[in-house]
Amino acid sequence: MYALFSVASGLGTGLIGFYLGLGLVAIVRGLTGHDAYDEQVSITFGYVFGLIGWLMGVGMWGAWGREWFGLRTYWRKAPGWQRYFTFSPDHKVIGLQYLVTFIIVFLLAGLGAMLMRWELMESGMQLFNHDQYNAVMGLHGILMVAVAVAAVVGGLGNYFVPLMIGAEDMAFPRLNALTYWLIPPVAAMLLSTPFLGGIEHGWTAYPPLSVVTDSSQVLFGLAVITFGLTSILGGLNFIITIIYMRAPGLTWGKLPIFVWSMFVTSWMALLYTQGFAVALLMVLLDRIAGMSFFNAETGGDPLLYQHVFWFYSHPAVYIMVLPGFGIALEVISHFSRKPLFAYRYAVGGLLGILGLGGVVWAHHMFTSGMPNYLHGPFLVATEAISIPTGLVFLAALGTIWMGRLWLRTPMLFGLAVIFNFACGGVTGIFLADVPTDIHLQDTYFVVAHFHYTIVGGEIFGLFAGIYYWFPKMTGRMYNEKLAQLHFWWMFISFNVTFFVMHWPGIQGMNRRIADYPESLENVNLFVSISAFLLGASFIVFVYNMVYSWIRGPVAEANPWAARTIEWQIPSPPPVENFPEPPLVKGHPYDYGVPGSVHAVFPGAATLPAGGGGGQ
Amino acid sequence: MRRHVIAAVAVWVVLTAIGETLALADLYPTVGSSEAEDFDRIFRILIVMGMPVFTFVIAVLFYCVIRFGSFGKPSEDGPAYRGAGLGPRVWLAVTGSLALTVMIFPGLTGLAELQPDKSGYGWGESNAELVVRVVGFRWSWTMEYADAGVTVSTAQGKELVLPVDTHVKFEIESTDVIHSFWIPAFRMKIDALPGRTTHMTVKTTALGRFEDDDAYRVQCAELCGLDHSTMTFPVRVVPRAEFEQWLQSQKPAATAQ
Amino acid sequence: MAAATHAAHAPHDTLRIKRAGLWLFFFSETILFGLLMSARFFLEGIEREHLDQALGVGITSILVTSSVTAYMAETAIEHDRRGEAMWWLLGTIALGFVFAFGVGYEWATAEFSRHEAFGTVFFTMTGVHAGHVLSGVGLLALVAIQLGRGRFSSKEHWPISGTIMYWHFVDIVWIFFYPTLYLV
Amino acid sequence: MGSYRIGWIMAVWLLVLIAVDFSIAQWVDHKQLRFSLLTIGTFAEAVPIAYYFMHISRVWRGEVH
Repeated sequence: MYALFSVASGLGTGLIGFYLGLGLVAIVRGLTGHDAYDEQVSITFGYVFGLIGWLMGVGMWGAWGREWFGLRTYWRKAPGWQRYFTFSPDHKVIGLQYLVTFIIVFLLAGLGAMLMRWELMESGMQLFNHDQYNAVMGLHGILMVAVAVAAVVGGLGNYFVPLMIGAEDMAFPRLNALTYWLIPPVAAMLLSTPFLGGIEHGWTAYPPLSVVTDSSQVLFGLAVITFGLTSILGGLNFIITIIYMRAPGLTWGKLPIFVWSMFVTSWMALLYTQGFAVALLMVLLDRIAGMSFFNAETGGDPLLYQHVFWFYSHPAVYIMVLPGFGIALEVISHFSRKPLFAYRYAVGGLLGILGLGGVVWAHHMFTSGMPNYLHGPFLVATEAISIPTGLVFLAALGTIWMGRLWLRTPMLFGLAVIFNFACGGVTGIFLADVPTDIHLQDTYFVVAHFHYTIVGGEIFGLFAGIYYWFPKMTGRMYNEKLAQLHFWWMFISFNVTFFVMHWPGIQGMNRRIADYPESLENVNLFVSISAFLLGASFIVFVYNMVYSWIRGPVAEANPWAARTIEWQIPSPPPVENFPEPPLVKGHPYDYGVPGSVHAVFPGAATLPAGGGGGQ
Repeated sequence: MRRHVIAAVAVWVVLTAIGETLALADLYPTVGSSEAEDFDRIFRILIVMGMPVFTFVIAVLFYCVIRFGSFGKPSEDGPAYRGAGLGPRVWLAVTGSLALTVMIFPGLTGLAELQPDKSGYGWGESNAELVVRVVGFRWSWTMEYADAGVTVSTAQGKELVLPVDTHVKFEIESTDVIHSFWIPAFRMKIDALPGRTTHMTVKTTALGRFEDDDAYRVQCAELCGLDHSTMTFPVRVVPRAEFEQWLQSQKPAATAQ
Repeated sequence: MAAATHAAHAPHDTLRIKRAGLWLFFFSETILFGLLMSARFFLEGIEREHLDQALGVGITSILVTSSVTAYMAETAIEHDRRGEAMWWLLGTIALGFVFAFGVGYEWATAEFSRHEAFGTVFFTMTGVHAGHVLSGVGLLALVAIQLGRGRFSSKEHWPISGTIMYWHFVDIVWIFFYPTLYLV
Repeated sequence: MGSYRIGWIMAVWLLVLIAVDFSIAQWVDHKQLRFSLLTIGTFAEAVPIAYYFMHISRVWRGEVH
């Protein structure tokens, strides 16, 4: 009831705002002697007003807007599960909102991938025509990018960063809620693009194609700009939280590695996300105002877009993969029962990626026709980024060496991140090297490579995190047998699919095509079948999660005997997180160090902080 | 400890040997130009260089999982190595020098061969013996043999004919959106941009034609909308004499238009 | 709400957190404006187009002066002089409007069209900036209304300080945009 | 610790610099030199605003009240 009311009032005010926008456009256009309705202009202004209306109606007016007018603020409170449908300031509620939303989006976008593989089973057109294929491909791309950017950061990051640093909430709880409630309009806009012709320009939206294509591009642009806002504001919130809200004693040298990875990721999001937004703003202005950023005939330049776009979109892959590294290292240390090896170097590696990440973007443009003198520097910078990445591998491999590896599902997923990224990293060298990239650019080799890094590095990390923290978030235990089945099924079919996919790329199959030469039919059939197996593995996951959340056995507070702060409180955590603020004494990963504790709760009896795995 | 190190190194060596053997496999499409030979060579070098790195990670992972792993809860904690000593510095030095090596060879050296001068784009000298002007449009190509005044496009026997053993320079433009001019058999590609001309040079080395081998095709490699996937153009590489004949045979048709 | 529950045992310096958060927001906006400036240099190099120089220097002086008046308003409220702060705030708002009208006049009389490259960057940069100016004027008006109702004091005036910081930031952006568009 | 005097000094400083920038633009013909001088002039305006008007140092020094 509460839930319904909250969302319904958001929808209502959103619609009012939308039509207000349409009306304003109609009035202005009418007065200046144009048609009252122009699809692109009206949608743009309608969307902006509708978005504000939606946010206000869904709860921002009561919790925030009133303050600007000197009125008393209030929150809509809802009991039980219904609180997940309200504008809630609790970072744990927001974390789960993000996580569930993006798993649903992940499954939808995965369904898109299945349809594409269906079409590509044989040469020639079977399931789709070219137009439909391009629409599905673009939608798969942008939805998966959104999942990769926000699922771990927004979901697990929101839930666990405050818990792991001993804070009672994020620094700006209202801002945090705002970032989540921007997501439903984004999803709605993207999912409605097929009704306006479908985005045929892929997720990269290169002009001039994106300027001359259907009006659905406007929906795409507005959605992505809004999503960028989410990413920036979320990143800002994380940075301030981690700098100012750490528990007493939690120095930078004792910060859990997952928190470090979120910190670095947040800087990336804050620094670079504007690139995508500005690039799409330029496309939008070219489209609705007839401006000339990319029209070569009137002084524009299509390469401008690529520079601005990749200025964000290369760092974006680190926004995607660093949280995966963070979770993997976190899990590997706890399940190896050993301190995280070379902790300082691992942190240095993350910071090194942050530093170098901003100066490598043009390696996506080696064949773009940009000036020749740019190739060398970007080649060097791109190869150099393998050095800080190597430090992450050092930490992982050094930790498992001589460890007491406990091979539960989170650990298996954590190790798989290292395995997959080793493959993705090595194939990256071929793409960083200009002479090989000239042939491989825009082929299935690239497709295989980035699926290895993003899916293999981040999505596997996401699953590691979900299984690892499932008992903490729900208070119940998942089914270990089904989880292991999911792991092996997903791991093997993933590797078969994408390892084989390198080969058609070398052979001359370019990406984003609905059809290909007949000589590549056999390998594509093989890839399609193993891709279907990969897709089917998520049925096991969804069943396990849903069933265990409702009916699973009640979990202990600390089933993994882990030392970090979030495991020292009840599962699921109480609304206020900690009955009293924790005091941090030692390193979070000091397994095997006698008498060491990470955090204590002064006043309460000192909790055994997970050390000495076997008590 | 020493026992484990020796065993893990043995696993690494075996895996590397297997990997390097597999890397010798012929993964590549037909070789049609000297650029393609260079590409295949550099690709192989990179596999040979990258394989030990890859197998090192795999070897350590598998060794640790099999020797140190258990499905039950471990009864004790592992040894508290912190990795603050010499180890990480050695690692940093090794990975650093590996990265530096790849940057210089085959990275920058290959790049220097690829771009002999500021405007040229393609291996080898850019003193082209034949210049072909390529215009990309949605969704096909026009090939213009500028010196001979011959134009080939969809209407007139759609085929890009090139003489063998010749430096060919392509001058590429686009009339609408961004396309990319790519011939898999030559392993070279460059985008076709509206508003500017890009260049690409290849030296053909082998005869071949699209009907026998689809690596001999121009393929648009930059998403350009609806019929992007079928924006192809057959290529035929013929002996020089035959090329001259073909060019002559095209001329009257071109002037008649 | 959660924050309020915990204020008792978590004495975080909330003002400092807000201030740092606002600075990070400015930082992020800097990248946005920086990219727009880069786009201008990418398309046009360091060539200058013909613009009304007198108008340019005029509106720049007005915006910079409004920054001074905004500073005076903040200083006044820090000394609990509400009436004086009110006058400075109203002055700032007025100068902001004059600036916006100046930009509007420049738009109306520009000799280039938005369909060509310089017009594109000029209208985009000034447009995005003017949007920030207008939202700044709106925020200043909101805090002025609350000031009129007697809400702020030397102890608690974060909304005034934050809004005025935003105003200064918008001013700094123009200090960079002005030479980029008019002088270079 | 806002002080009115800082405000008046800054007002003079900023308006003088705007005049200087304007003169550079009118009388320096060398493009690169003009660009460099304007860059310096711009930062000479922006940095004092950030320091004196926006109190950037309070981020690390804390509030003065």
